[in-house]
Amino acid sequence: MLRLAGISKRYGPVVACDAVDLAVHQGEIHGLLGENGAGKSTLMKILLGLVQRDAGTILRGDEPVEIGSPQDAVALGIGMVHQHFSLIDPLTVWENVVLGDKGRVDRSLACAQVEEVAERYGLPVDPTARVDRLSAGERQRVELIKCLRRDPSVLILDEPTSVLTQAESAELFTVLRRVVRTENRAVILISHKLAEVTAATDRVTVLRRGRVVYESRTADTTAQELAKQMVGRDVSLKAEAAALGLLPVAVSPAEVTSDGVALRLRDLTVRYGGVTVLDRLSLDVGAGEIVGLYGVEGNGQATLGDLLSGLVVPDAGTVEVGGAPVDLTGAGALHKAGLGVVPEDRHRSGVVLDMSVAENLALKEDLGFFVSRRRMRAAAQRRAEEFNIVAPSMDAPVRSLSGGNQQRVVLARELSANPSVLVAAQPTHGLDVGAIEDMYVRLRKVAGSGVAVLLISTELEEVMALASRIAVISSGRIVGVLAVGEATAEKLGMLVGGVAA
Amino acid sequence: MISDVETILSSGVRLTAPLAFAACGEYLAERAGTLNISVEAMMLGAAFGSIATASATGSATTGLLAGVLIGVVIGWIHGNLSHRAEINTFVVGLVLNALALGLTSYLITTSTFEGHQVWQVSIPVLRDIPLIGQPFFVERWPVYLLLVLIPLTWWLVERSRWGLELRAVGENPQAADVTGIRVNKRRRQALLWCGALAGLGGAYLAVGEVGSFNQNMTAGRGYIVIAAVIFGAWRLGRTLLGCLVFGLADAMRLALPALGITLNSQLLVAAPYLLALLAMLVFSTQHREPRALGQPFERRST
Amino acid sequence: QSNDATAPSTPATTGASAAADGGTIPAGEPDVNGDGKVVIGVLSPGDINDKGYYQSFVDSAEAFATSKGWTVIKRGSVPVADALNAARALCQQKVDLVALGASELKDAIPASEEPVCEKTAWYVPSSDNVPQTPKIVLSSDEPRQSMLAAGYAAGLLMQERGDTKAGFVTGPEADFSVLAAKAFKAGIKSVVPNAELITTYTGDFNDSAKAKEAVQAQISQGVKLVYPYLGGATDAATELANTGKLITLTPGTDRCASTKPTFDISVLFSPGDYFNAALQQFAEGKLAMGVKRVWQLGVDPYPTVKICKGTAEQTQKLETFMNDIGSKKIDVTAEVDRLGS
Amino acid sequence: MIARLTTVVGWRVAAATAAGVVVALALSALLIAATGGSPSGALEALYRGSVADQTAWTSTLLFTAPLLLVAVGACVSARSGYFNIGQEGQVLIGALAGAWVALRLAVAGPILLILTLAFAALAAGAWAGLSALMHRLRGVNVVVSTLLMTFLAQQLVAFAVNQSWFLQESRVGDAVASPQSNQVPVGARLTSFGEYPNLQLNLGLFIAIAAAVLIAVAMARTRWGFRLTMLGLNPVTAKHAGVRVAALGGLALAISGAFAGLAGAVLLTSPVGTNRLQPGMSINIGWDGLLVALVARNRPLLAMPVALFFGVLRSGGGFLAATGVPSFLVDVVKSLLVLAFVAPPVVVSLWRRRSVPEGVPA
Ligand SMILES: Nc1ncnc2c1ncn2[C@@H]1O[C@H](COP(=O)(O)OP(=O)(O)OP(=O)(O)O)[C@@H](O)[C@H]1O
Ligand SMILES: Nc1ncnc2c1ncn2[C@@H]1O[C@H](COP(=O)(O)OP(=O)(O)OP(=O)(O)O)[C@@H](O)[C@H]1O
Ligand SMILES: [Mg+2]
Ligand SMILES: [Mg+2]
Repeated sequence: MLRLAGISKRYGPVVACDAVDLAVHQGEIHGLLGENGAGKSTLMKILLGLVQRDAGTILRGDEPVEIGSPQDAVALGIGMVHQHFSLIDPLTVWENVVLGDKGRVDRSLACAQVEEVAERYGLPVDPTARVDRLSAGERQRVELIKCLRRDPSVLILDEPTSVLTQAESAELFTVLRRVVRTENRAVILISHKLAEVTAATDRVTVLRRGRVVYESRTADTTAQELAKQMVGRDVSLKAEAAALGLLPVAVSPAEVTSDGVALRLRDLTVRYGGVTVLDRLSLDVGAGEIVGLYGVEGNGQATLGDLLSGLVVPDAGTVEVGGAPVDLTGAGALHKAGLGVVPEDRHRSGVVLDMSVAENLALKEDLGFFVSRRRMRAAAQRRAEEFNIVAPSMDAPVRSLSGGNQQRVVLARELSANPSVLVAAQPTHGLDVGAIEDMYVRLRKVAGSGVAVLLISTELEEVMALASRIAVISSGRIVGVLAVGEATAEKLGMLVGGVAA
Repeated sequence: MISDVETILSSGVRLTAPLAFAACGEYLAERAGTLNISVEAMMLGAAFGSIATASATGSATTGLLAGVLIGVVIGWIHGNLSHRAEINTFVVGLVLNALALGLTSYLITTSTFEGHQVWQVSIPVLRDIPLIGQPFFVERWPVYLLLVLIPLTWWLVERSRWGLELRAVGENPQAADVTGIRVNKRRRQALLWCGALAGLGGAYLAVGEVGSFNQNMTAGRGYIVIAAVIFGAWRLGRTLLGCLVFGLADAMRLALPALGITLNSQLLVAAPYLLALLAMLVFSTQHREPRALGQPFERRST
Repeated sequence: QSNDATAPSTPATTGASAAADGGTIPAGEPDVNGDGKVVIGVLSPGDINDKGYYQSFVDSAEAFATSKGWTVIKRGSVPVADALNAARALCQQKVDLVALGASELKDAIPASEEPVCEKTAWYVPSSDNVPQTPKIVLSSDEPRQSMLAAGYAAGLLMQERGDTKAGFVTGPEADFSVLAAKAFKAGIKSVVPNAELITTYTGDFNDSAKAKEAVQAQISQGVKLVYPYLGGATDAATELANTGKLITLTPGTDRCASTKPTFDISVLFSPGDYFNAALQQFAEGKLAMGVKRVWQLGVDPYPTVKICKGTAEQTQKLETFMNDIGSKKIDVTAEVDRLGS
Repeated sequence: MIARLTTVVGWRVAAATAAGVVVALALSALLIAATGGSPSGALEALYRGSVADQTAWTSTLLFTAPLLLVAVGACVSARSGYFNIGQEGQVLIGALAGAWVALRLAVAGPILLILTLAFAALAAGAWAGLSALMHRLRGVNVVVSTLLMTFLAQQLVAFAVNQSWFLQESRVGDAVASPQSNQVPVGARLTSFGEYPNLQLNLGLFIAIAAAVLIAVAMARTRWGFRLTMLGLNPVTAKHAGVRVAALGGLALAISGAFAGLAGAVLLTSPVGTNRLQPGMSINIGWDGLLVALVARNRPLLAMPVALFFGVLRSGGGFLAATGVPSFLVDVVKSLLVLAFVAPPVVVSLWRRRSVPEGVPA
């Protein structure tokens, strides 16, 4: 058993964890819920020895322990599957798996262990493959294998399903069940998705602003209650249901004011080396319409997003905005043509973390030869008000903003150019409920004002809640387009799996 | 004809040896993500230190060891400045190179040192093999350390746990960090190894090859070593091949007049750098370069 | 001893007196600036610890100055581009005589006209085209003469041993080194007509490792004599030549007494020897500015060539050869062109 | 609160820097004393040679100009993320191109000077641009290629001054020609104001200061500077925002090369050198200029005092050498001082991160 008592951690003025108590028992899956910035990751990093706490005790059984480094954590039987940054691309699977061990490296032993663990948990993977050749799902398996091989008594998973298909997620939870039930380990599952948490966990703890605000057996609570505890107020499960990862209660699709096609993609093809990432992809989005592009990660969405952000030039195919073809080799051509993008990875291509809020809002603007800081700041102030951007000041670096506010900065910038088309790629990734709600409202409003919206998403609930038509992408091509009325989870699932509707 | 080839080969081996030592070190440091330009300082400092020590103790071997130690000290300083205090590694490298050149030149003008040279090994029977006998079996003994150090370096990088961690650190320091590897510590350790080997290379040049020290004795060999690692596309074998090519090219340049051929000397001096650039242009598609090469690591919030 | 000075028509500077053979002698020499002490400032473009050419210049200044109780400020490895500033800085140190170690530093000469250097005498070696000015004494020799004679001496030893192959190892391939090689070759050939000279340019006077490899390559080619016409790399290269029992020559200084390495022929054309003579005049208050002193092989004590352990006959032959050069019986330029290429 | 914190940090950095300088000087003094010299004499010589009188200032400012030019260029490339460390070679290329124009073009006075400077900047800019091109076409690491090309540049200049058809000085009679060019004509030299030994200000200094101010304003106030900063901080976002990444980065590299080339032309045409192209004429101005930029944290205005300080060390060092202390000592002192200036801010922040709450956003 692992118990945290009175753990506190401050980052300067920010209290990331405020006297947190948490008890995890063997043989249970413990859900850890909380909005962005609630302190979940910080807490786990403390458990893992990556961050040192300011106060509190960690007890293993009844013994207080010190965790000064990840090695200490491993020694105490704590293992973690990180969402980001934990596999090293050019290394092989087995090398990644043994990374962080001690003692000499034994390749055949390591391979055997990988195969053994893979076998035991049903996570097939080739131990000698290089990691950069693997799909997202396979990588996730490697992460799990890496963790499980160390035979941890406590296994922490930080948002493990965001990159998985539903089938893969289901598979993962089966594995976790086995881990908990038959091997008597403890699992901490961090998630935003209420559906997942209610379905998969035994106990659940909700953090809000660094404090534990709710703790219960999962069986004794409801999604509704958990949502309320996370957000701190009542949420109607109607409008925000999707945000919480529950299937929507039928929402009437926005009226399609189909006065012409605003965005027309034709035969877009992108190849990397021999791999065809986008395969003659064609899609139309009408003005005032939200089209959802749904599919499992790794099927070309990221490339399409990059293409529409001007980061990738297709090998073939055209993009038309408002009926006129756009020369995709020209820098910023899509932007000039009236296409706004909320990119999938905002830190990579959405904002410049070390530039100020005002500067980030002006990134795409034609500033004239001389840049007036004063005017830039004033403009930023107006937008911040309009889009509810909470920032210490317009001169604060975007790095200091919360994820939701960073995303608002991106959206504000893209919308202030009055685009005729808005591409939103995974616009709610990593956002908390409040921010998601806000994003949904804004996207609907944008569409309502006549802008064509292309919503690229891996969240079934999200596309079903927002889009009027849903196009399904698989292996880089559109395999079907359904009106939201005809779309069901089953149909979409089949399409995603490559089965024609 | 045979003897001409033999001459060039044997000269090439001697000119390659200091490069090869240092290249093993530089290769390892670069695999860990440090583009270490202070390798010149390590070689020069060690060359001076080895002669100064040999002169003081009367033993060339002690001098050689002192050279290694000086290389390690420079590696330690570099490591602490760039992978602890996080000062830009190129600045540190440039400053250390200037410091080593200044300090050794200063000290050589303010004191006098006696020359010393380590002994030569001449392996009976083998030395009589035509063509390769003289070049490979009649050498100053430290050359034979390469027989151990090259495989050892390879083993360290490719097979040892430490090397696995080094590679992880050179490719993706963030990931290595969350896995519990102390990124900057590994990089500092890699620099120590680099210092030891570059030091050995420099010391070999002084107490092995030449037997004395003169101002700026290494004359840019450290940069040649960097070129060799680049030429070798961050593979040990090809890096050493690069050293050999550069060493042999120099040997040819020095031997060709004796054979009645002259070539433009500036072009020949520039050749290693030109070859390294060409290698990068030609092989760039393979992208063998450690992905975090030259980038500092700092644990930071997203 | 002839003093082949060209007398320029320069007006005497205030406070300076006209010398008998033209030029002007700075007032108060040797304490030109009249501060009660004599300070000699030496600038050298090379490594002043090279145990050779550059060092000899500094060493002779030091030896002489010590004997007179003067001070010497020496600065080696002066970048050519820095020459002017270096000279000004010296003047500010209140030196009485600025001496340039080699003509590479000729760009320092304009400082002699500047107020900061007003009260200084200037000594400039000039083996090439340094223009004469009223404020400096030029001291020049003809490198071809020394190299021709060095070749001749080398030829004598080769003849004795029946060798025909010789080597010349030097640094960068520049005009002066090419010319030196050519004259050296001509000298050898005037004794051993079928001799062959292999010239290797290592690119660097001071890179010992490369110099050694060059010598090694020459040894393998059957060279029996090697001339390490080098700087800091001289000793390393010569030591290697010694192990092969090759005939060796010195680049500029008398090192017949040296035991490690050993030399068979000392070629003396070091600026230090000329400087020594000038210092002697300076001490006597007779060193005139605005004149050019040309040092003649076979006429003046320097430059000269010495066979360290030569037979009387060899010494005699060499002596005659040098005297013939001195008396212009041998036309050096023609000889070099005839035999050198 | 924040303001108070920064002043505390500022004080600590200042104190640490002062301590660093003291340590650097103490080490240097120790070295001098250990080798039988006089530390106080050396310090006095440094002072006298650099700022004690007008002559000293003249020589200090002569060195400052090219150092500042190189540093200003280095600021631009460092900002853009296309990190250039090949300035030493670019200085030489600039001098080579400048010498060629000055010695080969038969045009009158000021035009010749302008052409010399322009051509030097252009050639060195193109030289640095090659690194950008290699990066663009084949993904060649810019740091590596700029470093390697330095050595190519050195050989190129050595080649030029050894070929009589190219730039070697003309032969007088049958005297030997040295590996250097002729002196550039007076018309191609930068004017100086004031007479030696009084304060003499060379036009080069004004060019350098103008460049620093121009670049500072351009970086802080223009669209170009805004985009440059964006590019350096996040090239992907910059591309998304419509910046032509390769072009802007390539331009930054070329600009940085051009300033280094201009510095080379200043070395060639101002009295700091001998007005000749010589293989060693860059006298480490390129390396030092890069250090100036780094000490100045890539801010062109801050680079002015730092370049001045480096100029002081250079001219003081020359003077020191004239007192008989080998000038190599100055390189030692300079290296130690650079560390003393570069290290403290990082060390202080490191120390703060360890002791006070972790990870306060800077
Ligand atoms: N290294 C750091 N420096 C400064 N502040 C930090 C740091 N790491 C986290 N924080 C702050 O601490 C708070 C808690 O962050 P934490 O990452 O633990 O949240 P989280 O619950 O994991 O959120 P998410 O759902 O976005 O992953 C946030 O306000 C965050 O901005
Ligand atoms: N630069 C590349 N070189 C080789 N293959 C690539 C490259 N980029 C993407 N791929 C491959 O193309 C396929 C689709 O890539 P894409 O990035 O468009 O998918 P995605 O849906 O965004 O997935 P993810 O973000 O998880 O990579 C994947 O199999 C991926 O491995
Ligand atoms: Mg988190
Ligand atoms: Mg006096």
